[in-house]
Amino acid sequence: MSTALIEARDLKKHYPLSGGLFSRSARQVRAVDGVSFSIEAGSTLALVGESGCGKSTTGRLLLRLIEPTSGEVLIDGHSLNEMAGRQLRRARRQMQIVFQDPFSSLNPRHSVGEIIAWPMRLHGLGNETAIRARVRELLKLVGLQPGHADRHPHQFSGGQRQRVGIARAIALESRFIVLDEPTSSLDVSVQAQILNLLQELKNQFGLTYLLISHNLGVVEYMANDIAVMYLGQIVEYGSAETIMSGPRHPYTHALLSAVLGPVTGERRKRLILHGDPPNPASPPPACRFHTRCPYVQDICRETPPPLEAADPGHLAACHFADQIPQYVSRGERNP
Amino acid sequence: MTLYILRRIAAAIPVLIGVSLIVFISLQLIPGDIARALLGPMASQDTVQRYRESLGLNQPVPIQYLTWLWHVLHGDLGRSFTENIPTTALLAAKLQNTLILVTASLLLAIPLGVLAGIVAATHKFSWSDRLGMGTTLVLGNMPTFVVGLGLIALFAVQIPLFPPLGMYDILGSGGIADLLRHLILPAVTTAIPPAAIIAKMVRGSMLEVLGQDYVRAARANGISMRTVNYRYALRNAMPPIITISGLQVGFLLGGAVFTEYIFAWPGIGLQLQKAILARDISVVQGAVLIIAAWFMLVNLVVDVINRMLDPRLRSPR
Amino acid sequence: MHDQLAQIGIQERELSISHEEPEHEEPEPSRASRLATRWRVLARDRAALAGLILLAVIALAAILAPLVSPYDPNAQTSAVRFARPGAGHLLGADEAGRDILSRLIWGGRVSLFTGVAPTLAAAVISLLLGLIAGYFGGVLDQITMRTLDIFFAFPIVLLAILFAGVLGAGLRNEVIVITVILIPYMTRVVRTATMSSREQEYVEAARAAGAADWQIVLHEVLPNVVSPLLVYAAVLCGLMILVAAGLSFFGLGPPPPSADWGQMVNTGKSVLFEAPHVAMIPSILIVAVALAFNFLGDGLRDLLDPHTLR
Amino acid sequence: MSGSEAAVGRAAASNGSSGEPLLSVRGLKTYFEVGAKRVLKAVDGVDLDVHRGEVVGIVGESGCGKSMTCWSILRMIDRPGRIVGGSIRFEEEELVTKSETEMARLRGSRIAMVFQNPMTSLNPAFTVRRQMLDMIATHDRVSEREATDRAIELLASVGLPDVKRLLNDYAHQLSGGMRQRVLIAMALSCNPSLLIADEPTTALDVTVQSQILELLEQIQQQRGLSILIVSHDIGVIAWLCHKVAVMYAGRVVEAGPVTAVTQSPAHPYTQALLASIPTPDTRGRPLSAIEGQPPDLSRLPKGCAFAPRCPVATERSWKAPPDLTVVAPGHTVRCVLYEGTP
Repeated sequence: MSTALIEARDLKKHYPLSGGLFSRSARQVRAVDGVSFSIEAGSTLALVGESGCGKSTTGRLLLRLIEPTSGEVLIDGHSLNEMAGRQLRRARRQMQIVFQDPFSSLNPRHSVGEIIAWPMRLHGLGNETAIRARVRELLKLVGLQPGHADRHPHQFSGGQRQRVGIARAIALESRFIVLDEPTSSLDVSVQAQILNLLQELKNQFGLTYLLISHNLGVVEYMANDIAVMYLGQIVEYGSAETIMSGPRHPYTHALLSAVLGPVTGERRKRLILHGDPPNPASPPPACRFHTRCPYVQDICRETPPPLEAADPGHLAACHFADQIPQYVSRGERNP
Repeated sequence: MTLYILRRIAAAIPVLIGVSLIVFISLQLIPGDIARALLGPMASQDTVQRYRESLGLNQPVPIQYLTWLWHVLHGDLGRSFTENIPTTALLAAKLQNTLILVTASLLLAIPLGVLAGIVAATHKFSWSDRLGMGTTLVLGNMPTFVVGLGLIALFAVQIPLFPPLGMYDILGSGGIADLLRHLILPAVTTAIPPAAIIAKMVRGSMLEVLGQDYVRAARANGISMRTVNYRYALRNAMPPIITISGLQVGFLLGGAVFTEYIFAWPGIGLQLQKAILARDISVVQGAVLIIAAWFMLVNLVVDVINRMLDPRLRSPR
Repeated sequence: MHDQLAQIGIQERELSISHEEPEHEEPEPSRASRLATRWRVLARDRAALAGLILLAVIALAAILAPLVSPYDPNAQTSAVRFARPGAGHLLGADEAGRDILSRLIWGGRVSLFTGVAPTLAAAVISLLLGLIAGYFGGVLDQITMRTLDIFFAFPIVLLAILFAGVLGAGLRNEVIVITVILIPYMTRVVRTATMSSREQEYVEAARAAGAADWQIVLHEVLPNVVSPLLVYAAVLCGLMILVAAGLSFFGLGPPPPSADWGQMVNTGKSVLFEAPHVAMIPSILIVAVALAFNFLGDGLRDLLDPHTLR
Repeated sequence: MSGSEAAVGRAAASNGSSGEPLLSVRGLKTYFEVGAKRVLKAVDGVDLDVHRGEVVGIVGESGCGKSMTCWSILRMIDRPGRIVGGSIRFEEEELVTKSETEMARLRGSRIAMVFQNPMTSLNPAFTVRRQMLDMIATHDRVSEREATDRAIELLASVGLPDVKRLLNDYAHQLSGGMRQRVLIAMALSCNPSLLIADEPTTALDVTVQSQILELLEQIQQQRGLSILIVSHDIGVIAWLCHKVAVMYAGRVVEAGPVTAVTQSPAHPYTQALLASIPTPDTRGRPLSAIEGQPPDLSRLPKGCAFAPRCPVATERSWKAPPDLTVVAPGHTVRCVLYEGTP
């Protein structure tokens, strides 16, 4: 893929687990365990999964906010992890992040104008007057009033705060933005405003997004491609259409089942998993999903399934990826 | 649990060494020649020199420290030059008097503070809560010596109910009734400021617990306010209450020094005051060391109790 | 506050600016009007205001002591020994026939200084220590915290007595001693605030924007640390006035005749039976000043909370 | 049967119920006095009926008063909040005038509640056994042994495995889904006739949400329980409920059978709310978001609270609150557009 703007190569992030006061064992939480993907310029990749699956960690690895245990991130074909000093600073201008929590992502002690202006000052983008003018322009761009620059974050609603966070993220004219659950703390009507804004900005500036979300409705609306994560690994990867219409991994199937249609409340496909997601500190061996999988066979408990093409451009890590579509179309209740 | 206690003790050892180091180094801070400072300007150069040697002061400082530590570990705190008896013996005699005072104060301060805090929390924003918290605020900001003098002025001078001083021989002729008569004012004095602070903290942690989801959940499912207040809330507020009470023991130990001075209570604090004015270094070191070790022990016990109370640490999964 | 109210309270704040028309731009508040807002917040808190006024009056009187003091604080007039408060000697006279009010005014110089100056000095040192330990963590933090643990093993008053006893009486030593015993406590507060600020997403945002550590500390963390430190410092000022008074009471303060409040209590102690007011009046003042600092601290807490700035 | 058929079936079942409703709320007003002259009208004249065996949903955005309505029904509004008007009739008794002792007896035994955040709604200091037994002992005089047996039975009935061991567990040893099941078992322990569920799935992982919804549906059908469920997720409501009330700024703006409200919404707010949810059909097109913000509850407009954001507001909307209009059997709406149409 020559047009890839961002590429993740076998990213791993293992955290040592200090086992309480008693044992300083060598156990690790494999928060991210061998994740690879690439995002083409101008497209949106969605990382989908439940809490603790490693999707947020992946997002932070991509921006090198945390250092990977192994693997690397390429931006425009250059390794972000080998950069340092000025080169790294220049690379950072290319990539920004919008957070889930509009409360903790804005410093309560600064005015909104200061929050948006600071990244520009850090990179020496123009004098004070120019920066101040740009702040007003950015505020307008995200649907706030230029006069809001002097207010503090607590004077805004959740949705407005998220707009401020977006203004900060686009202030440096970055090309790539990680959206970490950008709407999950917002009401649906406000969510729609923010999603519209993000799409507008993407079209206007040709932005590339990594959208991290657990909400498949949002993902389906926004994403070109989808990567489904379970316990630190990608279990399914493909274009949004193919994944939403024909999942090849039972976990994706279950996630889709959880989306309730607003009008009739019908489930698209009925598959309800048993139990809770396992603790990432001790993931099940072989196929990590086998403890909750309704179609589990002996091979799943013994051999980890590779992430391989089930169809052209559609990868799934399941030994029975070929048979899943039949289950999906057949299954109403749990098999 | 045993393992935890052992680990906790192990962790306390470096702190204890640090404490001894501070106590020892503070001696080095005395301006000028220590021996000269101790003997005064009238002593001859020869005497000073001999005294230096007897104190081991001609050795390098680290050696001095280790020697001193070695002796301390063997229960030898040196010799009091004002009283001219071994410091250990001197302080041991005073320690029991201080123990009586501090125990009595604790028995007053903790139940009183906890009770007041609970009452205030369960009647929050009522007039009794406001009055109680106002009083608490004032009392909590009163230094021990002001409380002591106030109580004397009130209960020994204006209404002569209790003797202001005169506790010389605690286990002597007067018997237990005399002891109690003399004990009440000092014990109350030492207890009041910590009790006020405990009350404030208990109220705070109780209110915090009462605002938790599980308390509302219990109420919504019909569990009576009584059970909610006294079992659910108190049980969950216990760890911070115990921690605060432990910290207040330190406050109380500090306050006891003043109480003993005011009431001429023949404990470690009074001895400390005398020793400081007389620059009787070994006594100062000994007294401080004993009080600090005591405080550390209390904190250790607090940690152990809190660990025993915490189900998260008791049965992890 | 109650969680139901909080639930709505948040809502209330969020909604507070929702009414305006999108086209209409509000005039930007000037710096002066923002100061005015802050003043209104403080004025609304009557206890804090009362504390502030009391402290201001005492501080002013102490500074202007030569002008406002009715008598020479050390002049002994045997005729008025033990004089009760009343005309002539407003607050009475002590056992040596010295005017208590004048002694309080002059003593305020020492007592306020020994409470405030060490607190400020300790705040600066602690800010540095706590920011470094809390932000960078690791070995540095471990060393700092283990060292502080040693100080926490002493009851604070005892530590003060030990150092003061060893260094000897005197104003300079008293200031040093109080500064030293304050540093561990203030450092801990700064470190905690630093660590909680460091965990916030705005720090990650700053890092994503390419800010270096020192820039993050100064721009993002520091503003969130200074406020709790100021509040804590106000409360500690009150406590240190008590400690300083305690040291003087113990005979470890500045030597006579420059009487401070603790020393006045101490001398009054010996005449408690004949004239309780000699000890009680400075005692009341000490407690009142400590309370005033407490109220001021509470007021500052509200004042510095960004949520009160509307 | 497919989802929509199920919904129709449920609607039919609800029409069959007759007589006085199990719960009947009329004109309920719960206000919070937050300042000298500020009154937050958290609940402002809510009408609501729950019949026996019926599942009724309240849907709305945060701060619309849906949770406060539940807490008001349980009379658990604390100062500075107060129920200032209206009536709550439950099993032919008036709750608003009941004493606190009477209410305490009723909570948990006849009306039970399941909470939004299972992570914080269990007492961390007590075992599951202790909390279950406390709950049972509060309302029924049974021996410890009987109570334990009942607890085991209940925990097993909500699909929890290895129940005997679970009894000795503390909350921190359980996953979020398990905690919510324990809380549901506790709520069921005294056979209530009404279960109030306040956002029961919001704090859970998506795959676990489905499990809990399935469980609620199952116990409702097995026990013929009445459920009042609050959610911001209209999908959850549509899937589980017979009837739904849409709340906005403390008022019910639209109510009716769930199929009617979701398939042919009458109120502009309901329409906008439904349109703002991203669906496969909206992909590639801008969502129709509701502009602006919900109103300040202490400064509600004189007329319809939605008027400032409403695309079809008329002059009449601003003047006085719209009347309740019946647009179809059992389907009511508060909007000036429908006033006067029978």
